[in-house]
This record gives sequence, structure tokens and C-alpha cells, in this order.
Amino acid sequence: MAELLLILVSAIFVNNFVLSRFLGICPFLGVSKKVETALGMGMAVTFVMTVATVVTWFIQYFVLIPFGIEYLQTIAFILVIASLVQLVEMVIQKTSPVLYQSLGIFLPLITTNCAVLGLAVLNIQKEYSFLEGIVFALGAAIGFTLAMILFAGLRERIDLCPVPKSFRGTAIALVTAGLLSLAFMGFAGLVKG
Amino acid sequence: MSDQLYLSSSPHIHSGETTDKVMRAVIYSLLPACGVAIYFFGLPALMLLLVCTVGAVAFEALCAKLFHSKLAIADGSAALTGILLALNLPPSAPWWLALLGAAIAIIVGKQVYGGLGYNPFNPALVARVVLLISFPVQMTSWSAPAPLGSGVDALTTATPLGEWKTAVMLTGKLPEGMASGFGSYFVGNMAGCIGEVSAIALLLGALYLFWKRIITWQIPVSFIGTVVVVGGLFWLSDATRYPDPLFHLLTGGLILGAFFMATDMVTSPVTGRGMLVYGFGCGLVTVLIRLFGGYPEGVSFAILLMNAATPLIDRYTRPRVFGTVAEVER
Amino acid sequence: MFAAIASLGAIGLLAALALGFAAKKFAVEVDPRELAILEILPGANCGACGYPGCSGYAKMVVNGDKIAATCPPGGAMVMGKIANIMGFAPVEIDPQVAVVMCQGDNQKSKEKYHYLGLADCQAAQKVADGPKQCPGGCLGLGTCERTCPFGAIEMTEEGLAVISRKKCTGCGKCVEACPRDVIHMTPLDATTHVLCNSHDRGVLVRKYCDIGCIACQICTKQVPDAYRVEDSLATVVYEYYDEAPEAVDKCPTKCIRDFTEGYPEGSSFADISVPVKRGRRAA
Amino acid sequence: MARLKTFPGGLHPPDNKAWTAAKAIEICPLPEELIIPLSQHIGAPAEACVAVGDKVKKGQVVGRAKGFVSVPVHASTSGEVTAIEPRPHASGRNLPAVVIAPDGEDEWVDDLAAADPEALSVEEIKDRLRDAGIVGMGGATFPAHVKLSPPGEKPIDTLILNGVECEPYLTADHRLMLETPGKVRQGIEILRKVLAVDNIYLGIEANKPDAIAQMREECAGSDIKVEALEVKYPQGAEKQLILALTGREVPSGGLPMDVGVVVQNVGTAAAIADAVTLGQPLIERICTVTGSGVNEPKNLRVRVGTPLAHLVEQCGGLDGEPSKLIMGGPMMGMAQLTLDVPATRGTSGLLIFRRGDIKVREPGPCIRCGRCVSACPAGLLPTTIAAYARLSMFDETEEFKAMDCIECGCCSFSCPSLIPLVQTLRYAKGAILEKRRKMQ
Repeated sequence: MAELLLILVSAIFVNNFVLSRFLGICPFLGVSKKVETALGMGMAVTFVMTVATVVTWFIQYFVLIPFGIEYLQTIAFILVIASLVQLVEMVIQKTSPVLYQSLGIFLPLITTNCAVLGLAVLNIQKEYSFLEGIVFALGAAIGFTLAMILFAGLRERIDLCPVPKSFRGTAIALVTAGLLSLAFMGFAGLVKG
Repeated sequence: MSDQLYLSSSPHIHSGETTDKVMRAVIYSLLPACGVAIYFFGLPALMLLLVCTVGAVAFEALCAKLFHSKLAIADGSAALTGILLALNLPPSAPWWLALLGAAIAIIVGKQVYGGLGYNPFNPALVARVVLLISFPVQMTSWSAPAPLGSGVDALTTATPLGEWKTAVMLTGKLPEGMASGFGSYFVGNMAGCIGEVSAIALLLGALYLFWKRIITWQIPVSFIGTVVVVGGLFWLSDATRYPDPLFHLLTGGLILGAFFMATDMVTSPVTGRGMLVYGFGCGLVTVLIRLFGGYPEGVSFAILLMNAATPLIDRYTRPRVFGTVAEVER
Repeated sequence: MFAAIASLGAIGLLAALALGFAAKKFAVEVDPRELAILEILPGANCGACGYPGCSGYAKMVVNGDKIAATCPPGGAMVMGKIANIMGFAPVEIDPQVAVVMCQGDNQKSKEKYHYLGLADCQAAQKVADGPKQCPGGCLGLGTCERTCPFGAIEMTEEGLAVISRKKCTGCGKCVEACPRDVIHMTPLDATTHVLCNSHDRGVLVRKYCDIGCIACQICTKQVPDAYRVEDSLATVVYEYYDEAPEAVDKCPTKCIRDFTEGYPEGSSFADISVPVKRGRRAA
Repeated sequence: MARLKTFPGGLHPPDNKAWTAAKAIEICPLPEELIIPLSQHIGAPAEACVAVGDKVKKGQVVGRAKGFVSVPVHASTSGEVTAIEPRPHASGRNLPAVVIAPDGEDEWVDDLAAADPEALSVEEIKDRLRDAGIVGMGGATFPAHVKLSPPGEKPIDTLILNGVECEPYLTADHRLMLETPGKVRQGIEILRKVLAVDNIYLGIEANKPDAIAQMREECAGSDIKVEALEVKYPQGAEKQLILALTGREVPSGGLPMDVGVVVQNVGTAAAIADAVTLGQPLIERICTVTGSGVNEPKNLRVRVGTPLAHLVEQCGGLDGEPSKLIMGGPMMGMAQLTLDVPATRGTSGLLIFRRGDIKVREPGPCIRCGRCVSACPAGLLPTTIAAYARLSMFDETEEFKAMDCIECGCCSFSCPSLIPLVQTLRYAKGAILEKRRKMQ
């Protein structure tokens, strides 16, 4: 139990996928203009991450390893992730056209979101058990969502600021992301692992 | 006559409280702490204060020129940032570190966001954390206080928090004689950043701020309260491993942080309820980092993190609008 | 080798089946023409067409049986493309530009009182009808500049709005935003305008403005067709705009200006204020 | 002592009431010219019903009411109509007014009908109020007969008399309660009859202990509850006053009648007494003339239509160059362009600041100090709304409830960055209304 909690805390704060591992920067910068959108993206990624972890875990241990084709890991995982993303895209388009519009290209781009693939691969590398894997995925997803909405809140505020011309747009967003990451470095060493 | 008249929309009177008066009051409130810093750490402290303050003002002016914005040195905010930064540096920090810190605080921490009022993070803390991560050696070499006129040379030593952390890491136990030094902790006779050592000087300044109504009770109370309660719970659970709440309170940057850094208006929530949540978050993160983190001190990180959460806190702690049944969330 | 192909193939097949099922279940109908039109539109969401945003306009075009409104910023070219997509006859539109009918900046036009408060024309207008003695003159607080979705309006140092004839798309947002109705829509080809918006009598205008129309009638005498003086203010009759330049030099207060001369001086728009001929703008 | 009743938020600006609080009301003599605006109330302006050259008597109708939400205007002395033309008006524009040259006789019209309110029916009383041109005299100038005719589905069970006078500088209502408490009481009894309520409060700010004592004495033995309220602005704002006295909260976007309450100013009550018992129309009121730019601040009984310049003359003239003229109080009053503007039924004060008293400073950026938030009696985030409004993000301003702003001025007063918050909020409200109008 304590072990699982550590994995969770570690994935959320200490080794936050976005702010410490620097994975998944593309949607982090792309769809963090509004808190609602960021939350929507966070949810979508959470779903994809969790399900992808489950599916890839099974594929790894019941297909790839038994057949001795671990070298196909990346391709197989991307295949799974891509299908999942497609599924999520269809569901969102049907259920929330507004969210669909605001996520735009970043929704299908979850496919190539390194956070998702990174998670699946890390999960295998760390030789987590099935349950640990799910907790790890959940932590990573929560961490991702947390980073997204924190950052979106900051950006909503920065939108009201008279930022000097040369820093407007992505420049100031990156500066802010850097500072946010800096703040997260305070958690370093909190949990080993 | 009429073209000489002023016309405006109501109201036609004003409280007279202005931004520069607020900033000046905060600077005054830090003077006792500066005095104690100079008393205990001598010329190096004076040098840090001067370099940081002058540096911050100079960089502010430079930015105004670069970004073609209005020069706003007169409001005193840059000088205040400089002083706060200096108070957050160890006494042995070299001058160039202070100057670099001032540059980071003003340029990265404040001016790239458009200047006063727009920075999401406390500029002085941004600088401190950048320095801490980039120059860990210089930022964590502490010297014991050598009061003016005592003729003692500054000795290299560790901060009480650092001492505790090292001991716990090595032996899993509190160091010997930890509880003995509260008297000197209170006055400020211990190692640490030049401005954070003297609780009494800081509290004096804080009282002045309360009296001037510059700060409200919410943030300091919930911040310190959380540290004391959560720290206390751990202490109760294992007094041989975790330090007692008073130790948390008097050592490290808690008092400086809770009264002067976390209460920075620009980077903290605007509503009373939001301030409570914010203070709680600061306190919790501080204790977690102090007790379990890699760094011995967590106040700066905690405040920076909660700065980042401020927009979200503001969003979810809106006051109830008159005549509405309950807060309407979107 | 076979195991690799088979297993990956199986995974792919499973995924495909699931997706196929989902595609049926969550199908959403979108008219491709709507997207195509949305692509063409300028995307400024200015609302000049009268519909909520460009997507609202596209929806209207696709769902209606004719093009019920034009897209002024898009101009003839966009309208032509839309007509192509929909298979309708192209809709004619007359390109228009907005013109600030005032030259009375802080130097030339007198203040009524010192205004303190929000730097916005609409807000200032609510305080005793604005701080200028002239009831129709530009207040110079930049509400139009902030409203313009195309960045075509600029405030001069002396506080007068000037509109770039090149950047202006004729959407009319500024006309709506101006509390003093000093911005008018004019045909793009008309380059001569009476730059005054004060209906006060000439004696009064002289008191507060160095460059306002005093309704002296010289222009109507010079070119009777192209000018009309009504309610103490001369205006160009735009049907006869090509005759209007003849009176420019005759105006005693210099409030008739021809934009081919490179008006207004001193603004960064001065070099691009030369009129643009019909058709060129669409490019 | 129990805590005084009050509302959340608000603040206490320096009130400077001492300048005039102890000064008895003086009667302002006739000016050379009376300018009677046809628009002195909220609602449709009156329509002139006299012609240039006509002789009019004091109290004669010179402008007829147009529509239900409208009241007639009356000549405030006898004399000759010299013009009917646009004249400077408190709104800053020139609006139609009937100009009267007084003949010095000050002769009442003959058909003033005194009556016993007990003998009149409710409808008759309301007719008398309308004919007398009674409007809310606290500043809103809303026709009283309309306010007293709530729709049937909104039963009224409480009447609140507003004697708070929380605006700094003003002491008109204070003096009125001290000097003519009987009139106020009489007005209350008439209102009681019209509304058929027995739950009656009279709220007075605790900084007027003499007025509280006076009104308690006057109301001794009756069920009228004279309550001392905490000294805090805007204690006299309708919704805040209702909350303080009854604990009821007028819903967002609603009116006092939604919680069964009618609020009337004490000045209105006194005017109602005159209108019903004596048949006298509302042609004069009490007005505090004060400020650093006036030599001798005073409380004056002023005829409607008296040019402000004449009021200043009665107060020893201007002290130095004026820099700002304000009709009403400093928190919600309107800045005026000229002293040619006439006093109207809603003119509770004239405040003049001397040159040098107005400090001109550029607004700075918001430092998020939160003072506006804690001062806002409506529970809004003024600085956030203003930030959105400046960027024309009006959907956001609406979502942050800009429409619930009561424009009391607390936020602007307390802002250390001198941001014109109220004006910005007012601007946002205008834009939201415009947007709503377009949607329909």
C-alpha cells in the first residue's frame, strides 16, 4: 500500500511528467490557454494513459515477450495508443463539440504525445506489476492534468498582462513553464525513485 | 471657468492610500530585519543589501528602457524586491551572485510579464530559487553570526534546519542538544539567510504591517498554523526523528516567508478564503519538503508553488455575490 | 517473423474493429461545404455580416438557399469563392472604407473640461458628453483602435484616430464603437471628404476648433453637385465623388481633404493612405 | 452594547459632516431666475404645458407627466415664464427647461387642497403623490407613486425609512430629522396606510446620535423601530440597508419588492406629508452646500430650479478657484460643468473642491491588493472585471456578475493604484446591456 502511494506521489509531484521529465510538452503549450480546455485535455490524456497502460501491459507480457518480439514494442504500443486516441476523438466530437473545437489538432496529436508512450515504456522498464502500473499511469495522468491546469490558470492571467512585445505568446509561456518547473524542483528528493 | 474644471465619473474622493505608500511601508517594516542582519553578519550583509537594492533598481530602469515602458522606480517596488532578495541570501554570498539574483528577479521574475502587478511569481523568490539550483555551493555555505564588535571571525557552519536534516539522513535521529538554542533562534543568533534569522525583528516589522493594514491575518496565520499543526503531528508521532513545532517556527525562513514573501499582494489570492487556502498550501508543502525533501528548507519552493496555484485558487474562491444563493461555478 | 506479423496484425485488426464500431456509434454529420467556406472567410469574427462569428456566417450560407448577407472584410474575392462553392450567382459588393470625419486633435480642438478617468471614448462620453467642446469631434481615447479587428486604426500623438485605407476592410466595427459617430463608411473610390462632424453653427465652431467646417458654402458654390451643406455641416455627395477634389483648395478652414495627398501627415499610415483601386484589395 | 446592524463589505471614508451637521437649515432666498428642468426624475420627462410670457403661480404645474413612470413639474415661485429652452442640466447636457423670472410675490396657486390623510383612500393618496411630483429624494429620483404600487404578486410586508445618509459631507437628511421630525413621522404614517404594513424600520447611521434620539422620541409609543446602524458606507444603499435591518437579501437582479420591502428616504417621507396633508407639490428640498471651495458651508432649503451659483452666493461665495463641482455626495454624485445648472428634486448636496484639492495622478497597474474585493458590498471582484472590461472581454465581465455592481464607489475609493474601477464597471455594464439588447 505504502509502495503504491509512493509511486503515486512520485508520479504526480516529484517526477511530474511535464515539469520534471519534460514529456508531453506539445499539448502542455498548445492547449493551456484556458483552464476548461486544459482540464478537458487532462481528462482525455488521463483516459488514454490509463487504458493504454492496461492494454500495453497485456501486450508486453502476453504477446511480445511470449513471441520474443520485444523489439516491436514501440510500434505495437503506438498502434494501441493511436487507436485509443481515435476513439477518444470520436467520443469527444460527439459529446462535446465545443471541447472538440478548442482542443483542435492537439487531440489527434495525443497519439504522438511522448508522455503517453513514455509512460507505457517506463512502466515496462521499471518492471511494475499490473496494479503498480495502473497507479503509476494514474499518477502520471494526474500530474499531467495538474501541470496543465496550473499552467492554464497562469496563462489566463498572463493574457491580461501587458507583456513586452518581444515576449508575447509562446515566449512568455515558455518562461512561465520554466518557472513552474523550477517551483516543482522543490519536490526533488521527496520520494526516491 | 469650465475648461479649468476637472470632471470625472464618481467617486470623487480617494482614500489617499497609494501603491508607492504601500511599497514604502513594506520597506520600512523590513528595516529592523536589515538592522539585525547587519548587526550579526556585518559588512557582507550590508554589501548584499546594497548590491541587491541598487541592482534591482538599475535593472528596473534598464527594462523600462528596453521595453519602452514607463519608468516606475518611484513606486519603490523594485527596491523592495531587491531588499527581499538580499534578505534571502546567505551572508557569505559573493557580490556577483547578488547582482545576478537582482537581474533574474527584475527581468525574468517581473519585467517580462509587464512589470509591477503582472508577475505571477514572487520575483525575489524566483531569483532565490534560480540561484539555489544553479549555485548550490555558494547558496548553502553558511557562516555563523559574528556580532559587530565581537571581534570573532565568521565561521563556516550549518543552519539549524540543515544540521537537523544531515543528522536525520545519517543517523535517522535528531541531533544532540537541538532544543537548547531557542533563545538565540528568537533573537537571530544562528546561521541562515541574512534576513530570516531574527524572529523578533521580523515580527516587529510584521506588526507594523498589520498596524498599517498592508497585510491581513489570513496568509500568515494559515501558513504558520499549518506548519505548526502538521509539523506538530509528525513530532508527536515520533519525537526522536522529527523536530518540534517551535523549531519549525523559529529556524529557517518561515517567519520571513509567511509575513513578507507569501503576503506579496501581486502573487497571492485576492479573497480572504483564497488566502486561507493559499496559506494552507504553503504550510503543507513547506513541512513536506523540510521533513522529506532533498532540500533542508522548503519555504521558497512552497510559496512559488502556491504562487502558481494562485490563479486557480482565485477562480474557485470567488466571494458570494450579493443576492445570489450559492457560488456559481462554471 | 510470422509471429511478429501475426501478432501485430491481430492487434491492428482488433483496434480497427473497435474503431469501426465507435465510428458508427459516435458519427457526427458535418457539411463539408461549411468547412470549406470557413476556410475561405477572413476569420476575424468581426460580425460585420450580422452573424455570430465566421462560423455562424458559414452556417447561414450553407443552410440558406441564398447568400443573405455579404462579408465586407472578405470583399469581392471571398464572395466569389463562396458563390463558387455553393453554386450561386456571385453577390456584388461595393468596397467601403471607414473614415474619421475629424481633424481636431488636442492641438486644434479645445477642451471643455479636464477629464479624469478611464481612457476610453465611450466612458468619457458619459461624463458630461465628453471632454471636448466640439459635440461631434474625435475624443482621441482610442476605443475604435481597440475595437478594430484588423489593426487598421491608429491614434496620432495628438490624440486623433486615423484609419489606414489599405488595412481597413469596411467591417464597420469602429462605426459602432464610436460614441460620437465621427467615423463614417464611405465608398473606397471616394478620396475626398469633409473631415468635420460638428453640426454647430460656424461662429461656434470657430471658437473651439481651428480646422472645423464653418458651413461657409464655398464648396457647394464651387462644385454644386458634389457637396451639400445641411445643418451647418458640409458633406460630400458620394455619387459625384470624382468631382469633389476640385473644392479641396478652396476650403478656408482646410477641413476638406483629399487622401491622395498622403493624408494624414505624421501617422505611420501616411505612406499607405493612398487609395487602393477596386479589386486590388482582395489580393 | 450589542453590535450595530450592518452589511458585509463597505468602508468608512472620512465624512467631513462636522462642517455642516450643527448648522440649522437656512432658507435660500429667491434667485433672479429659476430654471425648472422638465426631466428631474427617472422615467419619461414631463411635457411643458405653459407658454413663454405666461404668468405662473407657486405650485402651478408647468410640465405635465407623460406616462405612468413620470411626474409633473411645478413652478417653485410665482412669476413669468421667460423661456422654454434647453438649459444646462445636471446630466452635463443641455435639456429642456421652463425658465421663470420670479415676481417676488411668491404667491401659491389657489386650488391647493389640504386634506386629512385618514379620510383619503389609498388611490387618492397615490394620485396626490403623483400630482405633487414626489420622487425619491435620496438621489435616485424614482417616482414615489410607482414605488408604492407594487404588482399584486409581490406582497409588501415591510417599510424601511432611509435616514442613513452615508454619503460623506452631506447632512441634509440629518438636519431634516432634527428640525422637522414631525413631518417625517406624518409621512411614515401615510406610507403605512398606503402599503398597509405594520413592520416599519427607520435606519439611521450611528454617527447621528441626536437625530436617532429625536426620531426615537417622535416615534415613542408607536411600533416604528428606529435603529442605529454601523457607520459604514454604503449603509444607505437600498439592498444593503434592507439586509442590515431585516436580514433579507434582495436577489441578484431583483428589486426590494422581491423580498417584500419598500424603502423610502426620510426626505421623501417629509415631502409626502406636505403633499398629502397640505396639497403642496414638491418644489423645494434641503441641500447641503459644502466642500473646501465654499466659504461658509451650510444646509439650505432650496427651491427647485435655483441655479447652483445662487446657492454658492448664499454660502459666502467660492473660496478660491474651484477645481471640481459635484452635485450630490462625493461617492456617487455627478461632476458638473458649470454652476448654471439648477438644483432639482434630487439635489441632496453641492460639493465644491478647491484647486489643489484634486490630485491628478495617473492610474497604475493593479497590484492585486484585494482592497476593492474586501470593500465591495456586492461581493464582486472589481479588479478582475475591470481587467476584462479593458480588454473588451464582456462575456467574462458578465460571468463575474458585473451587472450586480451597485456603483457605490468603494472600490475606486480604496484602490491604491487609482484605477477608475467603478467607471470601468459601469462601462462593462453598458456593454453587457448593449449585447443583451442585440441578442433579442
